[in-house]
Amino acid sequence: MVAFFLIILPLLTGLIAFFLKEEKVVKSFAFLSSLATLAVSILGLTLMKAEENLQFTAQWMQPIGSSFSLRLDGMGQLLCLLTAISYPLVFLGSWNASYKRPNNFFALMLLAQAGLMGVFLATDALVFYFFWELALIPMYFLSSQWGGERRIPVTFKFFIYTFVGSVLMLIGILYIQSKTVSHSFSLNAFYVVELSSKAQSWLFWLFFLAFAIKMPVFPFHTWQPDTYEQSPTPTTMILSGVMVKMGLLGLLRWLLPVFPIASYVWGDVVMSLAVAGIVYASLIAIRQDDIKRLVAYSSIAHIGLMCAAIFAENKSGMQGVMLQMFNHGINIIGLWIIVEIIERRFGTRKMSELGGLAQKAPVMAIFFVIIALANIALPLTNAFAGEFLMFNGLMNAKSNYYLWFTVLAGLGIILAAVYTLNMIRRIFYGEVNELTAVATDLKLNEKLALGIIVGLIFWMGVYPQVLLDVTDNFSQELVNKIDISHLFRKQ
Amino acid sequence: MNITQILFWFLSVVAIFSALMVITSKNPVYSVLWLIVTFFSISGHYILLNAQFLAIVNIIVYAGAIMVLFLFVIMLMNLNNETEPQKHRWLKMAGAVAGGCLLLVMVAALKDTDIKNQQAMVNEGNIGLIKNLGKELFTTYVVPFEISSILFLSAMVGAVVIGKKE
Amino acid sequence: MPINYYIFLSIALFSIGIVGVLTRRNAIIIFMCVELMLNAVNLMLVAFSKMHYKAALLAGDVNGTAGTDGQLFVFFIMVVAAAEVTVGLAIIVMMYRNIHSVDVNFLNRLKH
Amino acid sequence: MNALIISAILGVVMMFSGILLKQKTAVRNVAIGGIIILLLVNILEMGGTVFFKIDTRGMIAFDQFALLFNTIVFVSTLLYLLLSAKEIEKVGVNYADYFALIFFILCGITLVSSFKSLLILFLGIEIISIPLYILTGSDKRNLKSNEASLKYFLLGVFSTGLMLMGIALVYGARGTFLTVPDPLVTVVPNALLITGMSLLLFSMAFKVSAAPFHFWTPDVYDGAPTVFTSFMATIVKAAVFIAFIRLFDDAFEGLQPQWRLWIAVITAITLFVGNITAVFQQSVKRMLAYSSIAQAGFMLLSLYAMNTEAKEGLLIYAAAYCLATIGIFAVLAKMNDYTFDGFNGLAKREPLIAATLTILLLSLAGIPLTAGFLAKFYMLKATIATPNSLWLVIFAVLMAAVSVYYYFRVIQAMYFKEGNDATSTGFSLFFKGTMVLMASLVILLGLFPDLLLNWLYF
Amino acid sequence: MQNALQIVYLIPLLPLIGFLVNGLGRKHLSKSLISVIGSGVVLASFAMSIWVFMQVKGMTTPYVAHYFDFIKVGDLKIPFAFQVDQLSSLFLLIITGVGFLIHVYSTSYMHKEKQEHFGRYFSYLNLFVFSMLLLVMGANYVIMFIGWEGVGLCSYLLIGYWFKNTEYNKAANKAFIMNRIGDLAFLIAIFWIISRVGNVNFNDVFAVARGEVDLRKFTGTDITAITLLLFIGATGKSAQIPLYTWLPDAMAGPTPVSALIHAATMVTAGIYMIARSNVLYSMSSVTMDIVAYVGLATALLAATIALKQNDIKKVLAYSTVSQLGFMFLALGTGAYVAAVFHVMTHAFFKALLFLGSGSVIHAMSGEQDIRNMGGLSTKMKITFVTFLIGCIAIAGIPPFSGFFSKDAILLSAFEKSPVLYGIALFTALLTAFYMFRLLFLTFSGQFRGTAEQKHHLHESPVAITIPLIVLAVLSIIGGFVGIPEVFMNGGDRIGAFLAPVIKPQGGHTVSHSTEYILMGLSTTLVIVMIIAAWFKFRNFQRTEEKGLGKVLENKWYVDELYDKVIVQSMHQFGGFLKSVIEKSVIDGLVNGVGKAVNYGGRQLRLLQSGQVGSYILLMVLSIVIIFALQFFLRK
Repeated sequence: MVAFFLIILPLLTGLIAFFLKEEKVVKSFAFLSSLATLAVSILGLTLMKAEENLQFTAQWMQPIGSSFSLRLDGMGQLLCLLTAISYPLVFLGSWNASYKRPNNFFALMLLAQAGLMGVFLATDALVFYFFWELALIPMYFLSSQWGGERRIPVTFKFFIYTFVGSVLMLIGILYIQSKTVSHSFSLNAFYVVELSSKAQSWLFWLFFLAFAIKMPVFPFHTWQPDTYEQSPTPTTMILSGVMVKMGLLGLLRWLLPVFPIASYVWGDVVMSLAVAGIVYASLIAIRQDDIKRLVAYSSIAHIGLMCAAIFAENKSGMQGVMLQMFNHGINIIGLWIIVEIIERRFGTRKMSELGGLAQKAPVMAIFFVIIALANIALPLTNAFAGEFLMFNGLMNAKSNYYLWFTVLAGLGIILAAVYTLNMIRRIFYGEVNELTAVATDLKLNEKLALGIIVGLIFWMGVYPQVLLDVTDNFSQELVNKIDISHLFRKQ
Repeated sequence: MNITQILFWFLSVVAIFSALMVITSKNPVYSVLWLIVTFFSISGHYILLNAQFLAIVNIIVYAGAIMVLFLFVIMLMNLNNETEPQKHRWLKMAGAVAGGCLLLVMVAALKDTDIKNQQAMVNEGNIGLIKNLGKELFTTYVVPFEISSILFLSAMVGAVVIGKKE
Repeated sequence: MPINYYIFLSIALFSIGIVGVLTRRNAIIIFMCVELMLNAVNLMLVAFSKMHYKAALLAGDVNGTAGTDGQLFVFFIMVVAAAEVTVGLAIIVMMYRNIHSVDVNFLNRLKH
Repeated sequence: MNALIISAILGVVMMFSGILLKQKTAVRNVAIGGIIILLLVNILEMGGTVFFKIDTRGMIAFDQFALLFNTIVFVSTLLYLLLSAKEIEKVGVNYADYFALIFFILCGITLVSSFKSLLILFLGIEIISIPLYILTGSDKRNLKSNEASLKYFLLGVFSTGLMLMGIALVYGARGTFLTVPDPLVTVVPNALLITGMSLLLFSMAFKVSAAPFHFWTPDVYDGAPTVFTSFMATIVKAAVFIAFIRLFDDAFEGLQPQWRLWIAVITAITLFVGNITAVFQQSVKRMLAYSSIAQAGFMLLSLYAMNTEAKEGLLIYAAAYCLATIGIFAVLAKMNDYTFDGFNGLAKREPLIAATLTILLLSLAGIPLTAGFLAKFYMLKATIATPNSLWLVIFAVLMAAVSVYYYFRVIQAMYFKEGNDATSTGFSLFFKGTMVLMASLVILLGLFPDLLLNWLYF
Repeated sequence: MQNALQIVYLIPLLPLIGFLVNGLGRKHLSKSLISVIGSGVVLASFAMSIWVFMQVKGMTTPYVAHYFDFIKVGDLKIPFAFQVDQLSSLFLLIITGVGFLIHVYSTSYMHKEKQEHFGRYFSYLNLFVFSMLLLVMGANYVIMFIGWEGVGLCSYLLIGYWFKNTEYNKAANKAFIMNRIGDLAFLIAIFWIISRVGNVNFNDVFAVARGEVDLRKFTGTDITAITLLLFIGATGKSAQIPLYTWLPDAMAGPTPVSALIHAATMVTAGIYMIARSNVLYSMSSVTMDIVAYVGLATALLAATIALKQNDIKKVLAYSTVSQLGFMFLALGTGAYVAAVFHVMTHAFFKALLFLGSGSVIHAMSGEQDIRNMGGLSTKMKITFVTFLIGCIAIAGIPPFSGFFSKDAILLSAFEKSPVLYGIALFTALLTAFYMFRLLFLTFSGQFRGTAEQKHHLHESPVAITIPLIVLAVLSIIGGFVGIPEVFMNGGDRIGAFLAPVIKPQGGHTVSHSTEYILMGLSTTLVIVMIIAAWFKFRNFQRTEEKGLGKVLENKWYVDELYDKVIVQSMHQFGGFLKSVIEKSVIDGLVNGVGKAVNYGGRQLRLLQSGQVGSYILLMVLSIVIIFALQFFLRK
């Protein structure tokens, strides 16, 4: 039941929100709804842990072998929690921003949340695909209606790009379904389907393309900086904080377990792409002047690391990815909140036009520094444990080039320090200029949102075990599923 | 080489020649006339195949009604040879070549079918007589017959809609 | 008479009709060429009907009605042709009323 | 059978209603009433109550498939009339006759959806085509309309010639016009049969505007009055498709190796031409013409696959495509400016219309939760089940992605661009209601296709 | 009584609390209260450390306090645990002791700061002490790494403490990033260890290394790789070649910070780490050599640079680098104890020197260029005397502390090879020379500053002088914990104390006579150097440096080299990627598809010519083609 409510709650409230014209009303309505969702997801983690609560199945499209089935496994728990947490934060953080036609804005936001939840919960390929698109459409409308100057072409490119990926994935889904014994779309049927290694190979790429574009992995990332730059910041928060996790979840739930052989065969290629992406994105980030673009590229680098760790195919890597999926979301949302504040206050995102904010807005500066340092995985902040485990996973990967991957990915750490510290320096330190001289410090709601985020940062940083326990079983099962050593033993 | 064959060849030559004249003659009126000749020769073939009913209908309906209609229209617009400008030469050539190719491929396709040594029964076999056809038409084919009336109806309505002055 | 002769004859007429359609610009002539095509088809149908009749006879059913349907089809073709002619000529006349020409090359307001 | 006869009668009734009734609204209501009656009797026939028991000597067979399709057609026609009957009256003086012609066309559609004999197919196609020539040219003062009508006519009769040649050859090979010849007549795939089959294939391809026989489509759809474009682009096209699939399923199933490849090629070309050409159009009407070619390409997949899923899929596709396109055309007909810019800022002035239009466009683009997605889904599913046809599927979905491009141009214009208020006449409340109904139908069908398909199996 | 060890967690916890209190309350607490809290917590943990020290003395096995599992994945367990043994307790004393003095010093030195910044400063200092304690108390490499990065962060924050000054912030970034380079190596070493051992607890790792656990084993390459990587980490933190250039720039921070972080404690973390993993290092001679050579090279290079620096703090900074080099030399030659010993003494006298320089700068109202000083000895007696003591100590004149530790190092160098010894000695002489150059330029001769600087000159207040005095005393007597065997049997108490952690290698191979000769030699030469310096700089007039002098003044142009070769090229490359690869190649491809589709549409459109004739022609042609293919290709 929990699983069902996680979807239906935002869906219904989203539909209702269309009809609440008054800005204050719809704003608070959306906020309350997101809080309710959060409560539900926390329930799912604590009181209603029982399996029957976490599963939901309904008859649907029986003839073509599909059924509306959801399940809240470890990863699902984690990502739903992330989604549920980020929404209140986003609303709270951007409370002072005002939009024309607010009812549409918040309604679409909530619909997107429903879509995301669905993607994270679906255990039926068709349902998964449905929600995959359902999450995309509202995002597209949000970005190109409330976005920046070049929003229309940019977000449209984003849409087409991801759409191409997803339809290719649809072909893959259909093919596998036709190969399953029961001609069903259910996840378990997919796990046991017998595929020739040749078929696995091209199916692997069909699926991977969709996920790679979504994450995004180098070189399929070019839509991302533009979109992040052009979208309204709340949308960007969801896009970068939660939506990219769709791709990772796809890899973990729909790619590796279904095509273990292909994943093993192509693992090196994917890892090289991912690692190349880390260095590439970091180097570009160093040269950015626009804060949004900088954060966007840094996000590409982080995602690259996660992707690489996934294909390390060992438990340490997996757990690291789980942890990082959550923490990356929290951190980047924190960053966006401050970026949004800065943009709203000073009307610019150019670091060259800012500076000296630390004198005028010390609280903001402190929050930003903490979040930024968390973003570069300083120990005792949340990202450290995750990255530690991921690197450890890379180091113990089956690939022959594991050392290279680790070292190159490690360059990312250094470069991350470079651009992050420069960003801090150029925005907050130095003398004030006429633009920032009039700066004011954070408002209460912003303090609240950022305070929560910082709290999470330290909690997860000092005691990451909380999350690791949630996903422990899942990762273990996953690793067992994708373990193909028995194949080698045969020969 | 009996009389039937002679007739067959004669009619075929006439049909093809007149058909060629239809598409080559500049003046539309001539084309119409040549087309009528073609129809007559085809009717001859029908008679040869002992399909008298069709032969007659062909002459009455086609050569009679339809072609006269054409003739009227042409006269009404008094189109004569100078009123029809020529197509570009290469387009003409292309058209002719395309048609020729079509003829070639179809002949080549059909030249050795497994029915090539079958015969079409000429000047005997009475299925073509009005009696038989009528019986069939009003028993087996009555539904299509009625349907064709709907067709006529719609054509009539259409003609009215288009033709009526506003 | 061997059926091939009839097949080739009607195909020839048919192709001539097509050539006409391709080479002429006068809408009426084009239409006439189409009529020529239809007649070619008719001829072929009749020939086939007699062929099937003969085949049936050889197969041994005397006073069978095999092949009648072919000739009846020809009849229906004529019906349809007549209907088409009425409509077609009406359209051509309407066109002529408006642009005082029946040259299909002038039909180029709609393109791309 | 009910539908066939009733529709013919209704055609006559409409003819006279023009003379007897003076108000346009009365005529319109008669027409709408007539279509409702038609729908009811057809549903009754599905239930098993046949008013007219006529022995057609196996030339016509009203099976569940045909009847279900007829239902779809009548429902769409009903919605079509509800939305754009007013527009029909605007076209010309003899509006009653237009309704009459529409009913005759419906009669022809019932024929082609249920024929078992080439003769019936031929007659049905003609009964559909001849009124269409007229309707295309019905806006007599408009040169474009005339031109479209003449083009349509010339090309149409040409393709009829091809079709007849094909029929003649098939007859020569088989000695019968029935599409399901009795097993005694042994059919070896000889040259005669294959040639005839190919010619039929071409002429049908022409009727469904499949490349490279599609050339008439853009011009005719563009030139014809928008209301009638809407009708012929949706309902008629779907009907011909049903005829197409029936023909090749019944008559030429044994010859699949001979035609499957060509269908595949034609499908690919159609998808390519339709989608790519639509990208660059400036007028929404013309874009929709090309998009109808593109959609035809997708429907052709069902012919290619030719299995149960394909047939079910074709029904869903027909429904989805008709609903969506009719709705879009209905709105387009109310626009003063047919270019994309004509839609600028529609969302601000008419949020409801814009929303419904968006849903319909999404359906055409094949976005999930809409019937359009499910239709495409069925097609792909059917195709992927057939051996080594992956290239076609991938090509198809890539083209679908291209189609998103031009459908979304409209959405962008409506929502993200500022426009002046004078671009559209007002929308009546009734119109809005119908649009909402259509949109909800699209969504409903997209979520529960069984609602439709269960009719096939009871 | 074990209970001291049971509450050992208090030692890092107290500074953390101090950090939180000062950090959050910096706006509301009064300066005096902040100072009390800030220094008080450190004093408390100093007391704790002494207590712990007392207890540790007798222990043979380290005490490990396990609190909770920091990370637990599968069979990889990383506990959050503290380990207390002789080595760490010694460092605890140094950190908290010196730390406390510097806190006290700061209370007066930073008094001019605005209140909230004052609070910020002390919270940073406390945070630093906390991280440093974490570093030395961690029971496994990960906890050590946490402290390791923590101190890096604090140094970053404190270098950029005056954040309005862009140059300072750049210096801070430089410090952090260069440390990160080392940290990466450290991390990889940790992963390597995990992949071999399965966890990172010191005891388990060393047990495996010693081969006490049979199932898992290190190969030779493993050891070498791990030790080398750890060493690279150390070069980052302890400012060795090639990662030393951040330390001089780090002098941008307040002087007490330089004293605490960049002289006494943080920079010695590298030495601690290597001493901690001496088991591993002893197993890889390759690494040992590398460590020794790198250390020596750094010592020499830094010493040469220090000769020509004019900023009082820069001189001290380079001398720090040089001294650190000495320590690494010691480590490389296997004299871990000597290294640790030198860490201790160095902590005393270098802190003293820095604080002294701070007092001078304070008196000179911010002036740092020694060419503008001179003759201060009369004005500020205490500072002068303590500074002098510091100089003697660092120059290594018996019986001052520096002598003993440096002598131990030189001796072990000699044991390894006379060449090493020669260079090391030469460096030591340079040290004496530049330190006394500094001393004379600052305190002797005429005053060369501006008039009102002269007017302001005064002895610093008590809060500054007391730490100076204490440290001076320590610098004098600090050496007696490690008196060489030759003088006094069992004099090497520190070695005995550390024995459980660092296995003493057997007695010295050199005979006592040689040892005496070496000591005499070094001492005499040092005195000669000092005299030379006296004659050269007694009365100084500034001259334009040229030739080698200019190169030295510009630090061998190493910074410029790094900037050109690494920073600039990286920027170039990044720009290239941003503007060419990203825009044109990758995105170009993506957009190219769209453009191609558009173009195709434009061209394909033209097929729709509007001519019925051409339509039919195209249809017929395609029919012909299909027929042709069907019938002639099929056959």
